[in-house]
Amino acid sequence: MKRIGVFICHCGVNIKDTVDVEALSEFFMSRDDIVHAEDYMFLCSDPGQKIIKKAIAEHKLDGVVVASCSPTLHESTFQNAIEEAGLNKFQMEVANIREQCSWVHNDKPAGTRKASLIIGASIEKLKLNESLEPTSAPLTRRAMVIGGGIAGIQTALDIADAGYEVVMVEKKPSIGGHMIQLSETFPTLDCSQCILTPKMVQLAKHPNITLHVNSEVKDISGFVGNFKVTVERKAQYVDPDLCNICSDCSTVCPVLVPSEYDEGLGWRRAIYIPFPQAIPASFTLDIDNCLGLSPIACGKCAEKCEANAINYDASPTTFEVEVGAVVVATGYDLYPVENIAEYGYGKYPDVVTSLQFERILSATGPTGGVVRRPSDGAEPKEVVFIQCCGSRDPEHHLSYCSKICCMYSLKHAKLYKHKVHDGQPYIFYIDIRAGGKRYEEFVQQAISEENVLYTRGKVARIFNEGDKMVVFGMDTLTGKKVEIRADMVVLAMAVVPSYGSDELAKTLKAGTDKHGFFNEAHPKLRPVESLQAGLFLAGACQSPKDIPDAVSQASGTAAKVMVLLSSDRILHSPIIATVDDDLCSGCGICIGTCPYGAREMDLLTRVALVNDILCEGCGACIAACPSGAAQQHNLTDDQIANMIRVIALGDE
Amino acid sequence: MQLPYYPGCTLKNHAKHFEDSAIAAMERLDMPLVEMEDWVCCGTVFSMSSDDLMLQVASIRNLVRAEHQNLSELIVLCSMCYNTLRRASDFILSDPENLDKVRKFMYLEEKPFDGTVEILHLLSVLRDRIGWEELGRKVVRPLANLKVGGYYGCLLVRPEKYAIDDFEAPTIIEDLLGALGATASPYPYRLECCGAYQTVTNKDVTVQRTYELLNSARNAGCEAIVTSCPLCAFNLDQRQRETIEQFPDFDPMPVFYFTELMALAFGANWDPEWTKLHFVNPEPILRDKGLI
Amino acid sequence: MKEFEPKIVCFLCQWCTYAGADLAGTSRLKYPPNGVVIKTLCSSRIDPQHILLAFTEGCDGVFIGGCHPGDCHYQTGNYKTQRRIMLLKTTLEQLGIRPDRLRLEWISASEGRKFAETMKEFTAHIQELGPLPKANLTEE
Amino acid sequence: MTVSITRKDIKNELVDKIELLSGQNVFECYQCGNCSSGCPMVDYMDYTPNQVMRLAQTGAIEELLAAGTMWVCAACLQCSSRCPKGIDVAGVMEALRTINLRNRVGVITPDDISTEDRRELPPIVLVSAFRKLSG
Ligand SMILES: Cc1cc2nc3c(=O)[nH]c(=O)nc-3n(C[C@H](O)[C@H](O)[C@H](O)COP(=O)(O)OP(=O)(O)OC[C@H]3O[C@@H](n4cnc5c(N)ncnc54)[C@H](O)[C@@H]3O)c2cc1C
Ligand SMILES: Cc1cc2nc3c(=O)[nH]c(=O)nc-3n(C[C@H](O)[C@H](O)[C@H](O)COP(=O)(O)OP(=O)(O)OC[C@H]3O[C@@H](n4cnc5c(N)ncnc54)[C@H](O)[C@@H]3O)c2cc1C
Ligand code: SF4
Ligand code: SF4
Ligand code: SF4
Ligand code: SF4
Ligand code: SF4
Ligand code: SF4
Ligand code: SF4
Ligand code: SF4
Repeated sequence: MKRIGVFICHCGVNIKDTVDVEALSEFFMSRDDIVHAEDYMFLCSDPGQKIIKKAIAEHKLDGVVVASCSPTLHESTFQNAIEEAGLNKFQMEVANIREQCSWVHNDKPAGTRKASLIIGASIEKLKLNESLEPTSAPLTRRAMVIGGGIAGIQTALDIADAGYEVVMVEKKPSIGGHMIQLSETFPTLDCSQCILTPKMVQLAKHPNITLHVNSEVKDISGFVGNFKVTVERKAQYVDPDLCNICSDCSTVCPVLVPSEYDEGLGWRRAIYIPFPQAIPASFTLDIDNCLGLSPIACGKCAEKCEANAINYDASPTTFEVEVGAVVVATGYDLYPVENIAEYGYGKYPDVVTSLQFERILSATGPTGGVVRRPSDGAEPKEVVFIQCCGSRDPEHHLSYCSKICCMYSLKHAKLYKHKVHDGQPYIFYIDIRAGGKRYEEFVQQAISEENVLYTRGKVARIFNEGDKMVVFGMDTLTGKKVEIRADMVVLAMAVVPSYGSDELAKTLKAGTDKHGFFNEAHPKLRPVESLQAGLFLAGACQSPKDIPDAVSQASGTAAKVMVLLSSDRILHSPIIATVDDDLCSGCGICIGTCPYGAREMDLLTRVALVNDILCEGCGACIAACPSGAAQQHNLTDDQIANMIRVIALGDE
Repeated sequence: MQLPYYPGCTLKNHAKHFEDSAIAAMERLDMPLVEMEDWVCCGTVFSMSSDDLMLQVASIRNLVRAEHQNLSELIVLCSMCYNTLRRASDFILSDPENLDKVRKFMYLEEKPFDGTVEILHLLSVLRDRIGWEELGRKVVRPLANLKVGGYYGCLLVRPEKYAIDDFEAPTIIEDLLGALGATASPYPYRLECCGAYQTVTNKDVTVQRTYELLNSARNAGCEAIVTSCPLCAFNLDQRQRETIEQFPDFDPMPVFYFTELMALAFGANWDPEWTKLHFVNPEPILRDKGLI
Repeated sequence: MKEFEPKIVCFLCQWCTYAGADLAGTSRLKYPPNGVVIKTLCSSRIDPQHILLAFTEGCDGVFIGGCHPGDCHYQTGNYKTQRRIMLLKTTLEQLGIRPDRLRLEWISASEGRKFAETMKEFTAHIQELGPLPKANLTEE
Repeated sequence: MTVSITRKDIKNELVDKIELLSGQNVFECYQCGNCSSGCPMVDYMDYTPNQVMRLAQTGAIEELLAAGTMWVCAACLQCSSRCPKGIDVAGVMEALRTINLRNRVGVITPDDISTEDRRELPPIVLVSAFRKLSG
């Protein structure tokens, strides 16, 4: 049996006034199962701690109950004290007789009775406490970043700058994400490429970063600290080290493909570089559109390439990477615009998406930055921008607000006005969401100085009449229906999780919300971590975000990853679930209960397992276990039952 | 295969040409329409008030009788009948209490309402049972060179749940016209309301609608439009009388029931009686295209 | 005769309600001393068996405090608790124990006042119900 | 014009009646105006459909019952099919009509229709007009 000592604190008069501390120490001293009991003015003080340590030595105590203030205050103080006296820190229990007793009661006899129950229950718990050490596991000090948009780039650079290796996996032929497609960016209107390309180059040159483009994650095993990730890299058919981006190959390639970079407004060849500043700086052969990789079918490009960079025999490769942490930064895509039939996208070439309009505005775009509409190349004099296309429409489309479209629609209107001085931009909106630094000023300036006409109401339908787009809208502020004959219409399409990220989420066993955005561990306090230990999030994959938000989150994510990678081993609280193999029936109920995926079934023995590193100790599985096989270290069913008995017995 | 069909009140008088042409066309497709017995007016519009069961009774009465006649389906020509019958049926079936009340109320009918009759619009039957390609093969008199717009109006496509095609971008009428050999031009206003019963109390509004709608079709290159609703047909065709008076620039346009064009395409001859029921005489254009 | 002093076990999750109870203390709010606390990491640790045990061993009321929906430190622990408690209430009824002897409340770390008020109300309620008759339990 | 709104106006009995008849929650409306921008009759209405929804939220049903909007509505369901919140606005219009008609307000009778019209109008037109406008 444990040799238990009970120490009762007066906390000056804070406890003593309502709890008869002397009587209590006398009472516990008189109990058979207590070796020593005493009370003292301030147990947390140095002399107070000395008293405890001395008693441990003198009475050979191997368990201590400290009846004092809330454990949130001094639990660690007393744990340290008993550790110094040679005990395991789990051989100490704090009985909270201040916040939950003396401070909330006036009646001294009643307070004393309750304090004795609190201490009594703590004693029962302590009796069955095990000595535990934090669990730990070695760790691979390398991180993987999936997705090379601005968020992924920022995360990778920050982690790599801290001295850790980073492996970046990007599914497209170049990094850069959507930001590289943008013209100028709100709220400062600086050129997107001017601020992004230096970072892309930095990433490519960084000694700590390995970049895999045309690649996707296919599988993951292991857990925090030690993941094994399987990556599949598509054949590029061009050796990036040899290719000197002379573009001779694409000039001879007979195949034209709508350019992804230009959102289908321009063309590329089947052998191409997505955009001139692409990283890696290399051409890529798009096998899906190539006429056939042989001189019989075509073979023009290889014939032309003087650098001999083209290799038709290339094949996809699959490889495994070991990493300690994984960051998802797979960004977003736009909601399928065809879903909004009443706006006539696809039917009317001059109804374009917001990203297409970015390309039209961009100096590197299909029109060289001159605003021209797709149908006839004319300069549009009246442009209607429609906000909330697909967003905030739970009935037909998506219920959430896409957060960035208010701002970029205004930016579009502004940039358009800068380029077409006599042009008139109209914006249909329901609400203007401009809650960022300098955002409101950006909005007001555009309304008052550039005469962007904001109209509060949703557009019902777009017709074409001759070469005009007739926009039927509503001005809910005047209560009048408005009709605008525009030369062009720009749809602020909703932001959705990037296509394919649902599959990635399944592979990574990461949680997503009902719209498919990756779930953070806590919306306020753990916004960059996912629920899965070791899996982190950055950028628009978690929710629609603009660049400032994406970058802030990316750096926050990097910091969290660095915290993880900075230690040799990962430590984890030992207050976790356990399984008694003999009792476990293999029913598997615990597995479905665990929010962290910490439960698994040993298929051979049909006994449930607990992953010590993943388990957070919530106890949900234990309460769910029908056979009592699942228990929690230092909070077993027996411990709880014994505590209950103390309370149920009262002062009988 | 015979198709049991529900005509509705107007097909027996003002829209007789709708019925006659449908019968003629479907006979030629070997799917003759067989009129159900003992039908009554469906009420024409679905009542949206939750507590007004009385206004559903007319529709339900038809369905009970169809059930009693062992019909598992009813083919409807008129958009309004289609909409009203289907919604009434669903509305009553969706709530056991309503069902119970309606059954009690109709105790004189020979069987209680079970809701087993499927209500289908002829257009969807053409699409789903025959198919456009097959239909095209049956055409003996292609409507070549006829540029015609489909007019959907409201009730073929709204509410979404009862729409016979995509409620924002339907193609079913254009597909039919295409199969018949005509050139179908979708025009912007093809889903816009004609003003419906407002034609009684707000005649000028419907005249304005007719002007806008037909101009929209005209601007898209249509020489005529087709509809599947006698109310639309009234507003768009008969109301052209007032439209011409009020808008000197207005260029009248014939309005067909889709079945009239079907009948022609499948080889039936134009019945001069039909012409009498049109306000804008359709014969010149039909003659012009060599169809009569 | 001495007034009936109910015996109440309070299971509090350490992140929300336990902290809320501490706040009631630091704010010096007063409530009856009948409830004694057992701290768990999450309310989802509480096994219905424990609650039944509390009643069979002689408690007159059981209180469970957890984080508000959506605030659970462990994502969904409190939803699990809610479901279990709802089920248990029907079982209690079958056992002849009034389900209102068991109470579940969401009390956050900032709701010291709510904790104190809840304790007052619940204690008074149990006082009104009187001691849990042992006879009911032996039938089981 | 200033209107005074008190808590008694919000969700008053008439609002409840509208919600019951139409099966719609008027507070779902977030005033996007889509119902109005697609409404073919909006030019002839004194309150636009979104204003109808708004007035219902403020409890001003009396005002709506006295207004002409519901009589102009053609029940074309365009508003209902487009509403991003899935509100059956046409159903709300019908509820307003219903309340009025049950109070014998706005009811049309055969005498309101000229003999000429009565002869000329097809049954479908007359029946629907009477169904919608006489209860
Ligand atoms: C029209 C428009 C205008 C905008 N204008 C502005 C502006 O002016 N200012 C501003 O601050 N913000 C603007 N934004 C928002 C800005 O684009 C985003 O904030 C930013 O791009 C988010 O970066 P990201 O890295 O999170 O995502 P992304 O840019 O989408 O990058 C994600 C990357 O991950 C890759 N990826 C996706 N799935 C996988 C996978 N399974 N495996 C590997 N790789 C994958 C993608 O290929 C891509 O490279 C605008 C957005 C739009 C639509
Ligand atoms: C009415 C209201 C309601 C809100 N509700 C919500 C909500 O529901 N959800 C939500 O997410 N957010 C909410 N917020 C926002 C939330 O309060 C802030 O996001 C959050 O507090 C910001 O934290 P902070 O640490 O940046 O700043 P603060 O909370 O302001 O902390 C700054 C600290 O720095 C100290 N300090 C200041 N100057 C000095 C100095 N010179 N030297 C040393 N110390 C200094 C201050 O004393 C203070 O302790 C709300 C805000 C308000 C005003
Ligand atoms: S020709 Fe060869 S070196 Fe030049 S861009 Fe093409 S692949 Fe690269
Ligand atoms: S082989 Fe393919 S990529 Fe090369 S030139 Fe021919 S089509 Fe283009
Ligand atoms: S950010 Fe603005 S435009 Fe985009 S969904 Fe939200 S409110 Fe609509
Ligand atoms: S100032 Fe505050 S309340 Fe007003 S719009 Fe901005 S964030 Fe909203
Ligand atoms: S205690 Fe919680 S986290 Fe641990 S295995 Fe059980 S359910 Fe999972
Ligand atoms: S719930 Fe209990 S018995 Fe069932 S598998 Fe898990 S540990 Fe074993
Ligand atoms: S469309 Fe719906 S949400 Fe929008 S204003 Fe009309 S009723 Fe309200
Ligand atoms: S149903 Fe009435 S309110 Fe709605 S769009 Fe049609 S006419 Fe307008």
